[in-house]
Amino acid sequence: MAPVPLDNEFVERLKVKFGNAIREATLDRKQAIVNVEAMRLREISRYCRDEEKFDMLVDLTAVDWPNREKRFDVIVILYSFQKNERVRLKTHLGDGELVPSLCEVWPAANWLERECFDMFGIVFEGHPNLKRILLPEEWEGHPLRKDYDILKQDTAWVRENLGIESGQ
Amino acid sequence: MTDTRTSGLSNVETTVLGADEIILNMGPQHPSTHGVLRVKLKLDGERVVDSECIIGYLHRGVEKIAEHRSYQQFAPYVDRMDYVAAVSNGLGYCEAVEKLLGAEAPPRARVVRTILTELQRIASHLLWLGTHALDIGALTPVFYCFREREEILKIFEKYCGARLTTHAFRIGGLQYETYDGFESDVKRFCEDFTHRIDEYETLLTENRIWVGRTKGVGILSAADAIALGVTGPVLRASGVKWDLRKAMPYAAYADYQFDIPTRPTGDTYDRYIVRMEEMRQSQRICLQAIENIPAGAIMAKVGKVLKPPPGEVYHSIEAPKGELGYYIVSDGTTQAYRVRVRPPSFINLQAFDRMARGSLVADVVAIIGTIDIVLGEVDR
Amino acid sequence: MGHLIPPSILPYVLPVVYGVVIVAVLPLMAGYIVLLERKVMADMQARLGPMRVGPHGLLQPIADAVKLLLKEDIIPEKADKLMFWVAPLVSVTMALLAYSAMPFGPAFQIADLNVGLLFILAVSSLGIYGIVLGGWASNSHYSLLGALRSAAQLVSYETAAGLGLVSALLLAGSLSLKDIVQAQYDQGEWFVFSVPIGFFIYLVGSIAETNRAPFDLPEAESELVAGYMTEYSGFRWSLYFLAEYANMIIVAGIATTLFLGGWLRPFPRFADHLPGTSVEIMDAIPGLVFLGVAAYCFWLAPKQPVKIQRIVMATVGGLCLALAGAMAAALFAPEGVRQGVYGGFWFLVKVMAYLYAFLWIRFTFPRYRFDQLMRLGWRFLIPLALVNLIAVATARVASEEWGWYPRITMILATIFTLAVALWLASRDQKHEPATETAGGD
Amino acid sequence: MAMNYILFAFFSVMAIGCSILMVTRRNIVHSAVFLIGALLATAGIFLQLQAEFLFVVQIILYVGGIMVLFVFVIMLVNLDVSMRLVQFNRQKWAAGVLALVLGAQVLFALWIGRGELRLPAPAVDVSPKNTEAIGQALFQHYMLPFEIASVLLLVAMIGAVVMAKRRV
Repeated sequence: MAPVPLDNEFVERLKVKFGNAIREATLDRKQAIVNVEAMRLREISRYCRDEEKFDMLVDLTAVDWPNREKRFDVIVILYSFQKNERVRLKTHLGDGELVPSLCEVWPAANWLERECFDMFGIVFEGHPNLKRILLPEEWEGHPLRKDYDILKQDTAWVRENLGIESGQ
Repeated sequence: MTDTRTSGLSNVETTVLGADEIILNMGPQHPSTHGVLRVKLKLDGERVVDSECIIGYLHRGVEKIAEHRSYQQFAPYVDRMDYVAAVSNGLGYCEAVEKLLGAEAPPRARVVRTILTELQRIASHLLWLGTHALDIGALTPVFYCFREREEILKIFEKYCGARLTTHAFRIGGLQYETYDGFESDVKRFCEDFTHRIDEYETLLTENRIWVGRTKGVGILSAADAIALGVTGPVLRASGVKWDLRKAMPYAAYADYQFDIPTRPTGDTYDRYIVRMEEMRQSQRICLQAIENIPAGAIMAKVGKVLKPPPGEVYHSIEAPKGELGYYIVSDGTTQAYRVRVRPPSFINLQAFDRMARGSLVADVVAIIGTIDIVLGEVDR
Repeated sequence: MGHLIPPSILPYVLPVVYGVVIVAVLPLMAGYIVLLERKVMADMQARLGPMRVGPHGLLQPIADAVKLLLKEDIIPEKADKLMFWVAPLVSVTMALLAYSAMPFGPAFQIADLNVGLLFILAVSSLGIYGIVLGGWASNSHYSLLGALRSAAQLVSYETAAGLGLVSALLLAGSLSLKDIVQAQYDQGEWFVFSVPIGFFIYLVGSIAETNRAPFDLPEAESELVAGYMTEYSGFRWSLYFLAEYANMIIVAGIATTLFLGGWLRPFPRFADHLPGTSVEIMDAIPGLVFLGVAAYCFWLAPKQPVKIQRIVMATVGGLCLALAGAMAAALFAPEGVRQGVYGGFWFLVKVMAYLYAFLWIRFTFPRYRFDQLMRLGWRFLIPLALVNLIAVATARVASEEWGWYPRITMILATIFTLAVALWLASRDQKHEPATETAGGD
Repeated sequence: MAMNYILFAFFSVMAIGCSILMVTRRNIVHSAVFLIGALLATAGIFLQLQAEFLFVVQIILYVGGIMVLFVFVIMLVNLDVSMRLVQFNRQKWAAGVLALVLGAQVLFALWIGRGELRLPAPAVDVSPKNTEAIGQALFQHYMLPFEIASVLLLVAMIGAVVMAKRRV
C-alpha cells in the first residue's frame, strides 16, 4: 500500500498550467496528493477553486519533519461539491520561510493559518492579523514542533509563577 | 453630545448616539456562551459594530498528546474533544485508523456503530435545543430535552458502562457485544421519540415570540457558508444540500434511506428547523438499522499491536456539529507521527462575526446558540 | 362596642383593622405565591419542584424568608446611600398602598373611594420610582441600563393597560370598585364577556407592568444580569421581591374586580334553593372545595416518608377541614356574614386563577427583545385599545339612545375591534422582518 | 375638625419644605425627588378640599407621568460634568430685592384676610360627585377650550416626534 504515482487528467491540466511548480502527484490509500512548490500555492489554489471547482477548503495544517532540510509540510485539503472529490495539496517549507496566505482565496483559512502559526511558527505572508489563536499572546515556543520540550516550558512556568521547583 | 453628523465629519464612525462605541466583554464566564468562549463586542448603542472571539481557555494540546500515545491509547482522548458527541468522535477516529491500516470493520460492528452514532446525534441536538431555548428565554424545553437525552444515555451506559465520554468503539470493530434487550430499548426509545419531538415543535415552531426572536437573525448566505468552510446543519440551513453520510457513505449509512433537510435563508430559525428535522431522520435510520442487525464477528483481525505502514490518510464523518475529519500521518511505528483533527465547531465559530455584525446585543446570545459550538472541540 | 371608642375616631377603626390584616397577610401570601410558582413551573417541566422543606415544600417560603433576613445586606461603596435606602421602600409602600381601595369582599374593603380605580392606577404608577431610583442609586452601568429599560416598558404599557380598563369603565359608569361590581351584578354579566378585547389588552398590559415574562427583559437579559436589582441583596432585595408579587396580586385583583365580577359567585342572580331550605346550591361550593382539599391532604399524609412531614400534612388537612366547617357554618349565618365569607372566597379563587394564567404564560413563552417589546406596546396594543374604546363607546350609545339590543351592539363592537386587531397584526408581521437587519433605527 | 387642621398644616409644611430643599440641593436627582414630594403635598391639599378626582389626576399626570420622564432624561444625560459647574449665578442682590417684594405682597394679602383664616367647612354630601361634575363641565360647558387644548397637545407631540427622529 505504498504511495503510487498518480496520473489523471486533473494532474495533466495542472502540469500544463504550472509546469515544474507541480513536483509530484501520488495516490496514498486511494487519496490524491499533489506536491506543489510553496511560492505558487496561492495561484494554484485559486486555479483549483475557480477552474477545477474545488470550492471548499476542508482543512489547512502542517506536519513537522525535523530531520529534513525543508522541515515543514503545509497540507491544504480541498473538496469539490460538484465532483464530490477531495485533493490534498502539500508543500515543503523550510523553517523561517514564508508561504503565501490563502485568506483571499478562502476566508476559512484565516483562523486555520493563525492556528498553524500558533502551533508551528509558520508565517503566512499576507494574512490580515497573524497572531496566536489558542495560546496566550506571551507564550514562547511553538508546541507542535517535534523539538518542543513540554517539560522545559512547564518547569520555567512553575518557577516563574509559583516560585517553587516543579518536581517533574 | 455634539451630533457628529451636523459637524460635517465625513468619517464612517458617525454613530447614532454621537458617543464613541462601547466595548462590551462577554465571557469567558457567561451564562450563554456554552463554555469558556470570550466575545469582545464593539457596540454602537444596541447594535453590534464588530466582534472578536477569544478562545483557547480549554486548550489541552490533544494533538501533541497523540504523538506520544499508541493508536489504541489515544482513542479515549478523542471523546474529550466534543464531549457532547463523544460516540461520533470515536467513530471518526476508529474509521480513520482502520483506513490507515487498510482493515475493515465487520458488518455487524458497522451497523451497531451506525445506531449508536445516530443516537448520539439525537442526544447532541437535544442538548443544543434545550440550551438554545434557555438562552432565548423559554424555560421549559430544556427539561423535556434532558428527559429524552437521559433515555439515550441510559442505553449508552448499559452498552459500554459510560454515559458521556463513552469510548464505545475500538479500532477494527467493537469491544463489547450488544447487551440483550439492546434492540428493544432502542426501538422503544425511537417509537416514543416521534411524538416527543412533536411536543417540542408545538411549544416553539409556531410560537410568535420564538419566531420573532429567531427569524432573520444571524443570516449566513450559501456563498458565505462555503467560503467560510462552514459544514453541518449550519451549511444545510443556508441552502446547500450536502451531507457526508450521503456524499461519502461510511459505516453502514449506504444501505439506509434518509433524506437531508435543507432550508433556503440560513437564519437562526432555519437552523432550528434543520436540526429538528435531522433528529427525525436519525430516528428513522435507527429504526431501519434495528430491524436486522447482521450476526457475526464484532472485531476485525487487526491484532493487538497496530503498526500501520508509513503514509497518511484523511477520513471525515458527519458529526452533529459538522464535518469532523482526522488527518493521520503514520511512520510505521506503534505511535502516530501526527494526528490532525478538523474541528467543525472551530471553523463554524469563524462565521460568528459575519452573522453577528449589524445585529442587536440580545441576538448575539441567540447566534452563539445557533452555531452550536462545544468549546472542548474549538480549543482541542 | 361603639361606646368604648371615642366617636371622633370611630370611622377610622375598621379600616385600620383591615389595613393591619392585609399588611400582615400579604408577605405570607406573596411567599406562598412564590412556592406556587415554583411548583407550577416544576409541574410544567416534568419535575417535582421544592420537596425538601416540609411536606411537598410547604414550609419553603418560611425558609426563604429566614434566609433573606439572615443574608448580608451589601451597599455598594460609591452608591448614593440615601437613594439606595429609599428606593425599595418606595416600591413596597406604593405596592401596599394600592390595597387600600381593593374590595376583597362586599364588606372587607379598607376604603371605598369614589375614585378607587384611578387611585390604584396612580399609586402603582408611583411604583416606577422605586425601580428607577434603585437602578440609578446602585451606581453600576448594568443596573442603570436595566432601570431605564424597565421604566420605559412600565410607562408605555401602563397606558395600554389603563385604556383597557377604561373600556370596562364605560359599562360600569363609576370609578368606585364596589359600584363596578354592583354594576356587573345588576347587568347579570361579567364584563369579560361584554368587552373581551379590553380584558385581553389589560391582561397583556398587566404582565408587562409587573415585569413578568415574556416581558421580563430588564432583569433576565443575559448581559443585564439582574437589571436594577443587581446590587441589592438580603432584606433590601426581598423588599423589591415583595413589591413585585404584591403588584402581581393588585393587578390580578383589579382584573377580577373589573372583568371577572369581583366577589360575585359564578351565577350571582341564579337563586336555586335547596329543597326546603333557604340555602342556595352555589353557596355550598366553597365548603365542598375545602372538604376536597382536606380529604386530599389526609390521603397524602400517611404517604409522607418522614414522621414530622406526616404530622404537618395532617395539620394542613385539619386546617382545611376547619375552613370547610366554617364555610358550612356560614351557610346558616345572617346575610351580611354569609355574603362577606363567600365573597372573599370567590374573589381569592378568581385572583388565584388569574395568577395561574401569569405563571402559565411565563413558562411557555420565550422572552421578547426590547425593540420588539416596545413595537408591540406602541404599535399594536395602544392603537387597539383606542379602537376598542371607541367601539365600546359607540356600542353604548347605540344601545342607550337608539334602543338597539345591548348584547348585540357589544358583540358588533367586539367583532369590529377584532378585525382592526388582525389588520394591525398583519401590518406588523409584514413590516417586522424587513426592519430586522436592515439597520433600521 | 382638628384632624383637618393637622393635615392641612402637615401638607403645607411638606410642600414648602420640599420646594426649598429642591432648589438648594446640589445633586440633581435629589432635587427631582423633592419636586415629586412638593407635587404630592399639593395633591394632598386637593384631597382636603374634597376634590379627589383632582388628587388622583395630579398624581397620575404630574408625578406618575411627567416626573418619570424628568428623571428619565436626568439619567440619560451624564451628570458629572454639570455637577462641577458653579450652580448659582452672580445676581445675588437682584434676587434678594425681588424676594423681599414678593414676601411683602404675601404678608399684605394675609393681613387683609386675617379675619376669616379658617378652612371651608367640609360639604356633607357633594352632589353630583366630583368626577361627574368635572366630566360634565369639561364636555358640556367648556367643550371648545377642551378641543383647542387637545389640538395644541397634538401639535406639540408631533413636533417632539419630528425633532427626535434623527435619521429620516
